[in-house]
Amino acid sequence: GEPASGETLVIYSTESTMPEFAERFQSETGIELQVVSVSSGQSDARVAAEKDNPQTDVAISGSSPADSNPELYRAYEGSIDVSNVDERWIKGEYAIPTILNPVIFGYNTEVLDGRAAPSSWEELGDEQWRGEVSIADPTQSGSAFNALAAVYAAGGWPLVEKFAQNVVIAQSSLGPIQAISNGEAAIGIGAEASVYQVADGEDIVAGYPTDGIVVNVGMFYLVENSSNPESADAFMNWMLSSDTQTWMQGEHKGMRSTTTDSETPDTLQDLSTLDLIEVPADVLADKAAFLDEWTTILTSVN
Amino acid sequence: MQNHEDSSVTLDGIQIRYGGNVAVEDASFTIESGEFFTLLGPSGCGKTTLLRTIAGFNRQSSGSLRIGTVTIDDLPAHRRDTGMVFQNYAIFPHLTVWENVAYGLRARKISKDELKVRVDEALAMVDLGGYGDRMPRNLSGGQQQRVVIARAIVIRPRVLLMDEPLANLDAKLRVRLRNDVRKLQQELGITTIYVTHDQEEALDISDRLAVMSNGRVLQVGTPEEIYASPQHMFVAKFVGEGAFIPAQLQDGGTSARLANGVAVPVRLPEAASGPCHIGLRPEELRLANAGEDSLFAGTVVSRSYLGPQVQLRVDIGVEETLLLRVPSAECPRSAQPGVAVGVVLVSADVAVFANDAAAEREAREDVLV
Amino acid sequence: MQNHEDSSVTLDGIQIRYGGNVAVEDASFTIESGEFFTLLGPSGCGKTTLLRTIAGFNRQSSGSLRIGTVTIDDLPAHRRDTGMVFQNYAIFPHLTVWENVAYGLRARKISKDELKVRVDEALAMVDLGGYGDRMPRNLSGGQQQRVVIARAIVIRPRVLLMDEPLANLDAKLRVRLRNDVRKLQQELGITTIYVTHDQEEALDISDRLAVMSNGRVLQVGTPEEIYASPQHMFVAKFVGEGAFIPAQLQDGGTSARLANGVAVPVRLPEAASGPCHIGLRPEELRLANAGEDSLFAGTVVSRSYLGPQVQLRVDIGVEETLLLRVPSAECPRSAQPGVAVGVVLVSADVAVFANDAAAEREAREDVLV
Amino acid sequence: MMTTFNQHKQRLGGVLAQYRQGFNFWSLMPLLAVVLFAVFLIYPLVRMFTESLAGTDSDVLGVYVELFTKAYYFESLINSFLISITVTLMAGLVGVALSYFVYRFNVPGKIAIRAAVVLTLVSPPFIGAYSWILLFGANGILRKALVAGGLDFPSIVGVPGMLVVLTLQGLPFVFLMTSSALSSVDQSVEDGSINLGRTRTSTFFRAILPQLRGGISTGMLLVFVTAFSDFGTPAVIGKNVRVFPTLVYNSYINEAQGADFSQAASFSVVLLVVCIGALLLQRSYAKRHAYGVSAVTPLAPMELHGIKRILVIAAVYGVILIAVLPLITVIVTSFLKTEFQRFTWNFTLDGYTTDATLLPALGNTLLFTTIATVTCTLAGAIIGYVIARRKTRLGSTIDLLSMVPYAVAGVVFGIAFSMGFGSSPFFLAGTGLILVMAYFMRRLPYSIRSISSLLGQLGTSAEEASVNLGVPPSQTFWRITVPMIVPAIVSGALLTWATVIREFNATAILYGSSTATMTIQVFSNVSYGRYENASAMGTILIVVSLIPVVILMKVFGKDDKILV
Ligand SMILES: Nc1ncnc2c1ncn2[C@@H]1O[C@H](COP(=O)(O)OP(=O)(O)OP(=O)(O)O)[C@@H](O)[C@H]1O
Ligand SMILES: Nc1ncnc2c1ncn2[C@@H]1O[C@H](COP(=O)(O)OP(=O)(O)OP(=O)(O)O)[C@@H](O)[C@H]1O
Ligand SMILES: [Mg+2]
Ligand SMILES: [Mg+2]
Repeated sequence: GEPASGETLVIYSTESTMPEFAERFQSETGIELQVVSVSSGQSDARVAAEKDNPQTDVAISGSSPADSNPELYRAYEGSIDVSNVDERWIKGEYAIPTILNPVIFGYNTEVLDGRAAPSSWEELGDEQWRGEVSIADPTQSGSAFNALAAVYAAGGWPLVEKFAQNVVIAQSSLGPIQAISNGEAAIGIGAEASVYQVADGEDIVAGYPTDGIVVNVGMFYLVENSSNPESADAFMNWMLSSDTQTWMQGEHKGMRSTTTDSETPDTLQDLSTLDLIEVPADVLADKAAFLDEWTTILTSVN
Repeated sequence: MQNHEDSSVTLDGIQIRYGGNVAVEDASFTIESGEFFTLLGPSGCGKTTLLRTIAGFNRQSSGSLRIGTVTIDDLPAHRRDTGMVFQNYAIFPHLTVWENVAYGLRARKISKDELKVRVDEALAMVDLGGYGDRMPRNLSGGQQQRVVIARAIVIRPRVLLMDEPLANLDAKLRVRLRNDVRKLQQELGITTIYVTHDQEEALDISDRLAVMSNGRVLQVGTPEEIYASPQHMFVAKFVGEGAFIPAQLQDGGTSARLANGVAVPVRLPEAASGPCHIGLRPEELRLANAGEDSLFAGTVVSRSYLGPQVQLRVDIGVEETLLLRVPSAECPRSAQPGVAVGVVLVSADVAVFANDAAAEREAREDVLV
Repeated sequence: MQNHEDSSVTLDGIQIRYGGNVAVEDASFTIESGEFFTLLGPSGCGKTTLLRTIAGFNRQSSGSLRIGTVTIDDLPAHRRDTGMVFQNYAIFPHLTVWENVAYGLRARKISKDELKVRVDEALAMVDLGGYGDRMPRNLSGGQQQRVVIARAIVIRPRVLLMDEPLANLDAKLRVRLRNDVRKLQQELGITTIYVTHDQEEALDISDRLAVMSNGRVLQVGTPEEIYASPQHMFVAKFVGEGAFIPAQLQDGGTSARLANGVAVPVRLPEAASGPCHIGLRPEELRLANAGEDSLFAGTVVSRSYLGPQVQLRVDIGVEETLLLRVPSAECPRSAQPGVAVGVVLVSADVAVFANDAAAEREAREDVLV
Repeated sequence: MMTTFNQHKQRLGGVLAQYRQGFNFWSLMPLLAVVLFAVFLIYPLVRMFTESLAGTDSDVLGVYVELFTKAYYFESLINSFLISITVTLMAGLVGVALSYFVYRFNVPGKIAIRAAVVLTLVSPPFIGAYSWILLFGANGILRKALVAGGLDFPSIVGVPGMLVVLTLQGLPFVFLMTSSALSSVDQSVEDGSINLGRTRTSTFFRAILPQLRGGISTGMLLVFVTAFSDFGTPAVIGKNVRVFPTLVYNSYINEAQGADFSQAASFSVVLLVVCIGALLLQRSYAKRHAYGVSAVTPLAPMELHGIKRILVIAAVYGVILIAVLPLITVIVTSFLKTEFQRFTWNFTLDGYTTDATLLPALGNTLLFTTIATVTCTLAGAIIGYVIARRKTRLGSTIDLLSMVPYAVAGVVFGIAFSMGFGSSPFFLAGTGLILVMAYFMRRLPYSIRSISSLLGQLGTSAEEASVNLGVPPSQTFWRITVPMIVPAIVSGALLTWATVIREFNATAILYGSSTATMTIQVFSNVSYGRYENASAMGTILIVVSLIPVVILMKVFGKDDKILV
């Protein structure tokens, strides 16, 4: 059937701003969007656990869940219009690239207390930051994983080892940002948008590493056998529309569009000026082994 | 309402077990309609167990129970029409005194007016006329006990069962309440089975009593029969005081020789011989006057003043000391510990008990905790 | 270790209050070194309060306490060196029998060897030699009570305080244990203050006793003095049995006239007149033989069998019935309720008590709950 | 011949009578109780266990081996042990002291103190965690004040914070258990000890405290289990310390694992084994120190004077203040505006108005909590009654089963229920039903035990008296038994209500799109830095949990015992 106003759509979302999208979506289409705030891992776990009786229509995840469990998701081909999406971000037939989030770091100038702010991953390996770099658990958080991958790309295992000596592992993706916000850490690693949620430009400042930035692509997935496939499609098309993407970039500093036809405000450094890199191929080849090595290093250094 | 014509209670070979243990063994006797019958015995002898079985809370493992001519073995507890007074605090803590008493009547179909009349009447009987509105926690122990009695009698049960109803009260109050209970029972003419371990109370209050030990009913009889003609040494010891001395029957069972050589005349229905015990109650003995001939010669070992009487223990060179009670006015000042005295046997002959080793052992254990 | 030479206890004008209520009023007496002294009185009269004050758990509101010649008013409880036997539950449930007894000694600096000797000795004294390893929950009530006694005496206190130590035990056991307690106290020669509401126990066991009512000490004396020469009707009533009958003094106080017109000779130290009560104890009365002259003529109202004696109540047309105790062997079968009998006064004169309205009321309330 | 025939007839009659009495509501109950436990407890746990063995690894025990060989995992297990044991000891120490002081001394405002203790039981621990960050974190208001005053006070974030929060969370368990143990100590024991020459202090340690061991150890067991299994608190205030429950939770939601839950299940089994081990230890300890005594005269309150009194009051109110400080913080900050995820000193009601999830979450919380409380209370009363009164062969089985949930951590409950009921054949994932079921099973043992132990204390004589007066057993139950246990039922229900309302660990795993509860939303608000919303919702949570307490106080008068 057609998407109907009055229907209720469910999304497992990792985006803290999703409730505002939901509000906007409902006012424009009359379809209610229920947001369940979860992490990528939770989202994957739930979709898997609910496979016989899906509870959600759309899921956001940063961990490519359809690679290992394609049967849980529905290919978007044919139902979603991705013609305006920049080719660079398209990865397979399940993941719908919707939001871009470069993984950077923020720092608290008060805590820096006069010390020069770091400008690269390389510098984060410097001894002076011992115990002052907050990062989420790379085994749990997509952005932390991407940051770690960037560190690895910048300096290989030797740099990872030095980096490991400096970090404090926070217990959630937003933990590092909150840690710099409340002064618990000097430097916090996280997605650009989350850094800008606390960065007031005075005490808290966003920093862009010059030796490689991995972009978190906010991948949306359609869940197989969900109750409202039509509304889900409508929602995704709405999300990718230039209107929505323009509004998103204007409203939420740091949330960047994957599309080519939306307006980007000039308050942010242009994406093209950033030194974007891909997650190194050897990391992608065996993610588990990479993380294993990381946890081994981490346990050995503290 | 009930058939009060025949509310006798008959126990026929009742045995009661708890798991593997026999708590009551082969109890057979009949309590007459309107009789005040007491179960007397030391702690743990099975009194409560027997009473609870009659009330229907335990089931006998064998034997049969009748009220009147009707067998009640299969009648559930709430239809046995027995009123039970529990030893302890079976008062309903959440109901007023009045409601406690009315409780049993409400389960019966009775008009409001009659209910009120009967509850008030029952409260008046136990002297609690003005206490209807009180909560039980605001009553003294004696008052609580009376509420429980009123609650049991107000339903006019065929049989009233009372389990040591006065055990937790102080001595003066106990005596007063036992007279009240007895008077009430006589007024109502209700068959009553009363449990106690207080021998004086049992003798005072009962028409007949059964003395129990270790689950067995040793003797059933009137207070006089039990006190004056005990069939077992245990009964004699438990129901009264005195000295129980090992002896040897001689002369075809007409006298018994003690360890000190003294021969005492005994009453025995038929000729017998061998070892035995004789029982000497205090009232069978008195101090010899100066120069008077006496059966026993001994030494006072203790003297204690009990008010109307002075109690003396006299060592006559056997296992046990003789126990004497001398009216205080007549007791010579000279009879002090260490002084030699003569003791006269007042009665013509004394009670004698066969030596039953097993019974002995049990009896001793029972009495001496 | 302690100065046992003078362990007398002196109470000097002791008053004890709970908030606004006076629980003990102006208690002044001395308990001699080594004496067995009993506080006797009905429930709530202040016995426990007084004992606890001596032990140091309450503080008197006025007056002073001495042990020997030393004033102990400001000595905290744990340094008073009194051993207390509590009525109930004061056993330490988490310690073995042996550890219960050792508990007080461990607080003192004593060698391991001496500790062991003294604890074993104390356990032996109370016949619990083999019970050291048991937990209290595995003991009978009587055994628990003996543990508590052993625990108190093992520290060799200067004064032993016992608060109704036998109240919850059954009659037979109570008698046996009270003899044990008395023997132990005499062996140790320890000053002992004993609380009870059982008059027979008090008379039996004490060197001297104090009878209390409503916080006041009415009379202090030997058992004989208390029983035979009570100074207050309350004491007479509480300590013994009998009939207390309103009468009118006449002939300058040599006799008293009852409501039925009979005049009874009374003993009174000095001339007096006016309304009074006379007290007639059972042992002052006997049934008249056939044809014998008797002071009272009356009707039997109740007869009950108490074993050695038969108890009769005889209505002689006054407020109270006379109480008679007739040796069972001598009691005529004919003396049944409803039968007319004569009652002879055995003693030459009888006790007489002034009418003190207030005292009367209190006394009645106390005795009749 | 005749007699044997009669005996046969009698025996047969007896059997028939028992059979006739045997098949009714009450004899069905034990069976039903066992079924209840089998379905809602044993089945999900067993399913979780089988799942743990059904890993994709060739070696089925691989995950278990990995846990003990890989330092990354093993260290978190050790960390959790160290933290939980420290917390258990601290809560034990503070809880016993607090409880004894309040019970024994003339401390003013005892009702308020008890209410405060219950209140701390009500608020989810991570609310406390983030309040502590606000107060004593690197930027904390109070810490900054102290630092400004020249006191170098380290940030509380990290291990100290976890210890404080978990200790405060465990405090009420020890407090309540100790209070009830104290009420069965007789005054004469203390007098006896003093009379034998012991000082008051020596008396406390040698005569009173030993008798409290059973109760205290029960309280400490509960502290240990919650501390060992809480992942909300470390998530908020943990910082760099890996603890085992976080590992369990993360392994469940691990991105790298895909739909393979064998690791989560294995870790849960380990968590379960540790907690059951603690339970068994505690049981055998408590059994050895159960004295079956009850107080005839309970310990009398003691009047302290002067400096001693001031010190005791200061200690008690100091602890209480620390315990409620997070709650006060939550309430105050709920009216403060946040900018860039930091509180400012500007008043606002935004916290209450800008969160669209507030009303649905409130509705869910009230609905689930009410249903769980009512069913749990009813079933608990009935099963408790059956255990205490109807001696059935299943009694000991039920008794044993009802013990298990004490040791099943919230996370484990969540994972087991999700595996047992989430997918086929039940398809309850994310529904309100699965939440209510989990709440029900978690709290049931508490209800059962409070009723069965009360009935054990009361004895059967009142009920027998009623039957004896001609009232059949079924009516006796309603007219005598129920009224006597109503106070216990009510205060049990209160505790169930309060603890279900704050449930987080199981809920986090089981909730779905339309069944998020207040605690979930508070947590998500805290995680996303929407602090004003978090505080506002926390405030509402506190108020809602208090409502029944207030009603009860009104109905039952100011008897402070109702809170225990
Ligand atoms: N529920 C029970 N289970 C097992 N044994 C029991 C039970 N109740 C009583 N007994 C045992 O049965 C025996 C008789 O007990 P019962 O209660 O009838 O004694 P009693 O004569 O009433 O004693 P008391 O004077 O102390 O009340 C005792 O040995 C007792 O231990
Ligand atoms: N803690 C207390 N607070 C207030 N009043 C008390 C307290 N203890 C006892 N009383 C009152 O003081 C009076 C004396 O009590 P006490 O316990 O000394 O009596 P008793 O003679 O020992 O009685 P019993 O034989 O019942 O033990 C009673 O009226 C009692 O109600
Ligand atoms: Mg009994
Ligand atoms: Mg007392």
